[in-house]
Amino acid sequence: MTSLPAIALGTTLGLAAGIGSYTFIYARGASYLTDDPAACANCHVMQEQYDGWQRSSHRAVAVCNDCHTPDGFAAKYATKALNGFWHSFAFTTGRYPEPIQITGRNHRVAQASCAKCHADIIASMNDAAHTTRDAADCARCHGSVGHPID
Amino acid sequence: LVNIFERKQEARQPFFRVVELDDETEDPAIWGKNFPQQYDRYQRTVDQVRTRFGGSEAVPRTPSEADPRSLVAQSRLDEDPRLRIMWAGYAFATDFREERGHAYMLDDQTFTERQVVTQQPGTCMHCHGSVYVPYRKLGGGDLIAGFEKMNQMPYAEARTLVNHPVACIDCHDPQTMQLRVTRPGFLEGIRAYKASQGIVGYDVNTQASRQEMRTYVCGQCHVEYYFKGPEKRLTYPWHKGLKVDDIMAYYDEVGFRDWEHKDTGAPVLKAQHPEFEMYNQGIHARSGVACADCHMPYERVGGTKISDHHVRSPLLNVNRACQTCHKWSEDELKDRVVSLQTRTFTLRNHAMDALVALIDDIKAARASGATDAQLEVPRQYQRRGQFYLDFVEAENSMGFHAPEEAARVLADSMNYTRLGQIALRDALAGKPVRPPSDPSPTNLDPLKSAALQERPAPPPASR
Amino acid sequence: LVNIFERKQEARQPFFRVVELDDETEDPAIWGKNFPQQYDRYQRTVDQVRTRFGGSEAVPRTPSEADPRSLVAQSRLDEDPRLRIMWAGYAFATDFREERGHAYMLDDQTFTERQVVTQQPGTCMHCHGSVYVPYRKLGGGDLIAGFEKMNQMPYAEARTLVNHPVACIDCHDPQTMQLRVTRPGFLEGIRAYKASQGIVGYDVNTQASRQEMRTYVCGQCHVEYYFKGPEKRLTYPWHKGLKVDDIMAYYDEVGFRDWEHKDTGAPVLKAQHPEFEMYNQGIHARSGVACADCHMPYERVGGTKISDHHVRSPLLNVNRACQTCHKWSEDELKDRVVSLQTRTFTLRNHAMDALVALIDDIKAARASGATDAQLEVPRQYQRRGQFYLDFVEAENSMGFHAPEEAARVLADSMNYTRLGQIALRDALAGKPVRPPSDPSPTNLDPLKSAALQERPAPPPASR
Ligand code: HEC
Ligand code: HEC
Ligand code: HEC
Ligand code: HEC
Ligand code: HEC
Ligand code: HEC
Ligand code: HEC
Ligand code: HEC
Ligand code: HEC
Ligand code: HEC
Ligand code: HEC
Ligand code: HEC
Ligand code: HEC
Ligand code: HEC
Ligand SMILES: [Ca+2]
Ligand SMILES: [Ca+2]
Repeated sequence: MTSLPAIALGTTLGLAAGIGSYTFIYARGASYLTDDPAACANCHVMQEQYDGWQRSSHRAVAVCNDCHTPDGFAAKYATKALNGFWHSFAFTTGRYPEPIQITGRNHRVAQASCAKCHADIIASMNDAAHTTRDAADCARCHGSVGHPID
Repeated sequence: LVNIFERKQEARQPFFRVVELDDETEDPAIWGKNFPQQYDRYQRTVDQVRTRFGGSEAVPRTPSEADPRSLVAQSRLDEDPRLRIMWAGYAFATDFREERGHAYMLDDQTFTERQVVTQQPGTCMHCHGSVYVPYRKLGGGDLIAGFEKMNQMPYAEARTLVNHPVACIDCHDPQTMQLRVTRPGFLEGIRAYKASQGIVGYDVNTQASRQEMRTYVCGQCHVEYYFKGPEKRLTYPWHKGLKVDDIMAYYDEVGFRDWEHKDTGAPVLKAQHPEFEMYNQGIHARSGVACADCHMPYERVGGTKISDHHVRSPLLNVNRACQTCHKWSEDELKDRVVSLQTRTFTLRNHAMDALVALIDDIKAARASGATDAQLEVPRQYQRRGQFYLDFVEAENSMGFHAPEEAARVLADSMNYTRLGQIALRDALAGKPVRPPSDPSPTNLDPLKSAALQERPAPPPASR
Repeated sequence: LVNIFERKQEARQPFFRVVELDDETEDPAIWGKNFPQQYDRYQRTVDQVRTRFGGSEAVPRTPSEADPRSLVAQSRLDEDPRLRIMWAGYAFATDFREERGHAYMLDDQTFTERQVVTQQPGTCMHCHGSVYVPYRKLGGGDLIAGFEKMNQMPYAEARTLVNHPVACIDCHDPQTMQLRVTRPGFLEGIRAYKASQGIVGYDVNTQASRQEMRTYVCGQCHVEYYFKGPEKRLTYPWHKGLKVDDIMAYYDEVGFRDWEHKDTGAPVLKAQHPEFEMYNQGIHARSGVACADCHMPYERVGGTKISDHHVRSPLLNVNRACQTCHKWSEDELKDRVVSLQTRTFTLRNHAMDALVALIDDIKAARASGATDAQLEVPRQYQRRGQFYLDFVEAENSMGFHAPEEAARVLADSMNYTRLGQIALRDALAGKPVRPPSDPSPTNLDPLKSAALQERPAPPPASR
């Protein structure tokens, strides 16, 4: 009895890996490794954000990866691989929330990315009122800068 | 994430520390040397601009010995004479004006005619001046001790110890510039409130999040209050909760009354600026939007962003105050506010008419010799209905901070006052009358609905 | 946010034209051949799931000759017995149930006991069946002519002409699949409303935007209505506007009453499902959000997005219905709705208690021989207060569609009913009484506030 779930889990994971990597290649999941936003839109489910991004104030200044991957080669490609794999998996199985919602980790990545480029502008906001408390959550007021609409 | 900013800090000097600030630095001009932009905006709170229901209108007057002010805000008593009837026998019936910018808080308190007709305690100072340093001096370094001392002084004496309207030091830690609560009233009030929610020994300055502090610093003063006992201790009546019903229940329990109504003899209460309490019943509070988000929105100055310290009506600053979150046009946003306010204002007028009618009735009955026994219950209804009405009337956003709640409170107010008129007629006719039931958001009056308050719980929505 | 709608414009769905559809194709199953997904969802409206205040509960019953239904929705009369008092002497007091999915509309209308106690006209069919084809047949190709004919038939006869609940053809053009309004009641009602706004000869099918149509197709039926004159012409009372006050004023003007209240003799009205009217007073309508956005949200099916034709409570589908626009969690969103609804529900109960009290008073006065002259004004107040209450009670979102307006209407209702109780006491005591003033959103009753309704206009906010 107790082993059944384990087996089931094992198979699923194996399957998952299989399917996952299948899409990863087929649906050009590798585009997760490029910086071309059009590549992100290889998945129609990213179309919404892509369309939004093209209308956004950041179109000319930031691509998807500027906001959705952390600094530093290692971290960057770690995140890309992680997202790339899980999103490919989710895409294939269709098991993901509608509408798509940012997860904690990626939300923090995006938040950090704002600071990366806007350090000066937010200097007094956070440093002057510098604080052991949480820094201001940019998306609370600027959630749509990357891609207006939801 | 925090570290990112900490890293940046070492890297950059966000401002030039021209002067050293410490916990004795009272004068905002000195703080202004380090933070010229914030100081500049802070000084602009002298501006007087009127909006449909807010802001304020600069009314010229000839300065006198007793009152040197050459400009005051418009009189609310003249705008709505019914207020004099509601407050008959209380200082507010002699002088009550639209509130204006922070720069005026000290003068307006000092020179209001309400000071002439009554002897006010030093407690008043808590919210009209920079009392942080004075409290600590008085208390020999102990804030609370100083607070207690000043409460018991006559106002005039306390006044001599205070030199500024609310200042930087009242909201900021001079070392870190972090927000902090310096007001005993709020420290104790929020602790009592949290206790009612099952959180004991709450310490706002260590336990509140940054976003909460962006509201709490305002909650230090924009709240309902009363002076407790002979020590005149400033108290925020939040022991049962923040809703009007919770506060009503508290006042009934401790048997507090502000005064006896001149025309009716009812033991009535005065509600005062419950912005914090009402805001907490609204959708913005629920969405984590702070007072400062709307009343001190960020403003770009050169290469950086500062909080606009020109605290004022957001309708004078819609694009920064609202449009970052709401992509509607400025006109549309203004119109949304004014529509919500007009709905509240109309209901408020109906509730005011109802109250005046009840007061007239009791007054007439009294004149024609009705007994206290007969007037007992109608007076209780007046106390109830009047406080509910005043809770919205005294709240300064004309309902915007919590539109549904404002309408709900006015509905309850009207129901209480009309029930008072009915009770009076029945009492005079020798019929039995029922006093108002205990106030509670879900149980308004002693009629049949109690059993129906709740529908049977539905089965789980999953199938 | 506005762009949301643009995006939705793009959501076009390719399909295979398996069968030819024309303006006679009544059976949805045939349409379903071309649009299997929409048809599949459409059929699911048989599901019964209850939410806190909505959805519906499947209550088993033993089918009978007269009523073959084996499942019905819960009885609202048993949930709240006060409804029987409010509707005393009217068919609704015998049978009134929670509404359920579209699939049931025809049966529920046919077998409600309201059909047993009264002789209903063919007019009823307008909103409970697919009448588009039957109307045109009856009218020899002329929709309106057929509508007029069916209105004047007895219900039973009309019933034999109708075969389906609302079907594809009632909302869609068979050639283009574009939305269209097929209901004479709405065609004429919206024209009358637009005329009151200064727009003459409005033709909804050519002049409404696509986003408006996503609401208007629902407005065909989810509205307040009455049967006009001996021809029993279905009429939407929008000639003065959509607010409860405008509708009240219209009914007073044309001197319409649904029935005479059994206990009090008051000439009363029955409000019915004014979803469209209330929704229009709310923030979502103002923000351009359509009924279909929440009740038929887009759903991803494989590569394409379709409108979920399983029309139901959005609380059973929060992520699609709400999260497209609101980033809050599903639980938080549900809780926001239920909080707003509970506030409305509580006020509704207080208003209901007030109404029952007035009815009891008049009933008692009548029993002890009060004259019609004495009861005249109290009855007018009952008519007024009861309609305002029923307008919220009959609206099916328990206030969600327009929370502030719902609270406002209930506040006015309570005020009217209490004024009725006061008027009754004064009339019996031989004192002068005043009838309710003309209803209007900004002028509620004939007291002193008229002059105060508007504060003096403020000076321009620029300096
Ligand atoms: C293989 C198809 C595919 C590609 C290519 C793709 N995405 Fe996604 N993405 C998805 C799916 C599916 C989801 C939903 C996953 C979920 O929410 O569980 C998603 C979700 C996301 C999320 C939010 C969910 C989270 O985990 O926080 C972000 C941010 C995101 N994608 C960014 C990107 C960026 C940036 C690119 C291009 C570098 C990209 N995506 C390319 C399929 C894809
Ligand atoms: C790769 C660099 C980069 C990143 C990452 C970035 N920005 Fe920007 N952002 C810019 C530049 C450059 C501009 C100026 C563009 C202009 O003036 O039109 C800008 C403009 C803005 C503006 C003003 C225009 C507007 O849309 O109102 C806001 C607000 C803003 N950024 C917020 C953010 C937030 C919040 C984030 C993180 C979620 C972020 N930015 C991430 C570079 C960046
Ligand atoms: C409480 C709301 C709020 C929060 C939180 C917030 N901002 Fe802003 N931000 C604003 C407002 C309002 C403005 C517009 C100021 C103006 O127009 O003068 C603004 C302006 C900006 C601008 C400059 C836009 C321009 O005109 O070029 C940038 C960049 C920016 N914010 C980035 C950020 C970043 C990064 C964060 C997170 C650390 C952040 N904001 C957090 C409200 C906010
Ligand atoms: C300027 C910064 C920025 C850029 C550029 C940007 N995004 Fe985002 N993105 C964000 C932020 C911030 C959020 C989270 C919004 C929130 O927290 O509500 C987000 C959220 C998302 C989500 C999750 C859905 C949601 O709304 O929460 C997806 C998917 C996504 N982005 C994909 C993309 C893709 C694909 C691109 C490029 C076409 C892109 N983003 C470009 C800042 C950006
Ligand atoms: C979502 C935005 C928002 C938030 C959050 C908010 N307010 Fe307001 N406030 C307004 C608006 C809008 C008005 C109406 C201004 C007017 O009528 O001109 C207002 C009015 C006021 C007024 C009267 C201003 C005047 O011009 O007379 C005061 C005082 C006030 N608010 C204090 C507070 C306090 C204290 C808090 C937090 C407990 C708070 N507000 C939270 C938007 C907000
Ligand atoms: C020390 C007490 C105190 C604190 C702290 C305080 N206020 Fe005030 N506030 C007042 C007083 C007193 C007035 C009225 C001044 C007068 O009318 O002379 C006032 C007036 C106002 C007004 C009305 C301005 C107008 O034009 O009508 C607004 C808006 C306001 N405060 C918002 C806030 C906000 C937001 C905060 C927090 C960031 C805050 N206040 C903190 C005491 C305080
Ligand atoms: C708990 C804080 C608090 C205390 C204590 C307090 N005030 Fe105020 N006062 C305020 C706030 C906030 C405002 C601005 C909002 C308003 O006017 O409703 C205000 C406004 C005023 C105004 C200007 C508007 C008006 O009413 O004419 C006067 C005058 C005033 N207070 C006098 C007094 C006096 C006298 C006392 C002592 C009996 C006192 N205040 C105690 C917070 C306080
Ligand atoms: C009534 C309360 C109040 C008073 C008085 C006040 N501030 Fe602030 N101040 C705030 C709030 C709220 C913030 C936002 C802090 C945050 O977001 O953590 C702030 C932020 C700041 C910041 C951080 C940078 C920025 O603008 O966001 C500085 C610097 C500052 N204030 C200086 C001053 C100075 C100098 C004075 C006196 C002239 C002053 N403050 C008076 C409430 C106040
Ligand atoms: C930091 C974000 C933020 C700011 C700033 C803000 N709002 Fe809101 N507002 C919200 C949220 C969140 C809601 C709740 C609905 C939703 O989730 O979109 C809301 C709701 C509203 C509503 C609908 C409430 C109702 O009762 O119908 C109005 C109207 C509104 N805001 C007006 C304003 C105005 C005017 C201002 C400026 C004075 C303002 N808001 C500032 C976030 C904000
Ligand atoms: C912003 C979203 C939204 C819009 C727009 C909207 N509704 Fe609703 N509606 C709701 C919610 C939420 C409920 C409450 C459902 C519940 O209590 O289970 C509801 C309830 C209802 C109900 C009762 C449903 C039940 O389960 O008993 C009906 C009927 C209805 N709406 C019709 C309409 C019509 C017709 C329109 C347009 C005129 C409309 N709605 C517009 C969200 C919306
Ligand atoms: C032809 C008339 C008609 C049209 C058109 C119509 N409805 Fe209905 N609707 C009804 C009737 C009748 C019922 C009640 C059925 C019953 O209880 O048997 C109903 C029930 C509902 C319910 C309640 C479901 C439940 O579980 O309680 C919702 C929600 C609803 N309709 C929404 C809509 C929306 C949204 C539209 C437009 C997209 C719409 N309706 C169009 C007549 C109509
Ligand atoms: C203008 C459109 C319209 C007309 C005309 C109409 N209905 Fe309905 N009916 C509805 C809608 C919409 C609902 C669902 C909402 C509700 O129940 O409040 C409904 C619900 C019902 C229900 C189920 C709920 C209940 O009340 O028990 C019955 C039964 C019913 N109608 C009977 C009738 C009868 C009998 C007539 C004719 C006298 C009639 N209807 C005329 C629109 C209409
Ligand atoms: C009560 C009204 C109503 C009924 C009945 C109805 N629909 Fe729809 N339908 C809609 C609305 C609203 C839309 C959204 C149209 C738009 O956005 O322009 C829609 C859209 C569609 C679309 C376009 C693609 C999509 O899903 O958005 C198709 C195809 C469709 N319906 C087929 C059908 C079929 C087949 C039936 C019968 C089984 C049917 N409809 C019954 C209201 C209705
Ligand atoms: C197409 C967009 C859209 C959809 C779908 C939508 N809303 Fe909203 N909602 C809004 C807008 C716009 C506002 C007004 C405030 C603002 O501007 O953010 C609002 C306001 C609100 C408010 C604040 C109103 C108040 O009186 O406090 C609540 C609560 C809310 N929505 C809940 C919901 C729920 C629950 C649903 C789903 C049943 C829903 N909304 C669906 C756009 C939408
Ligand atoms: Ca003011
Ligand atoms: Ca239902």
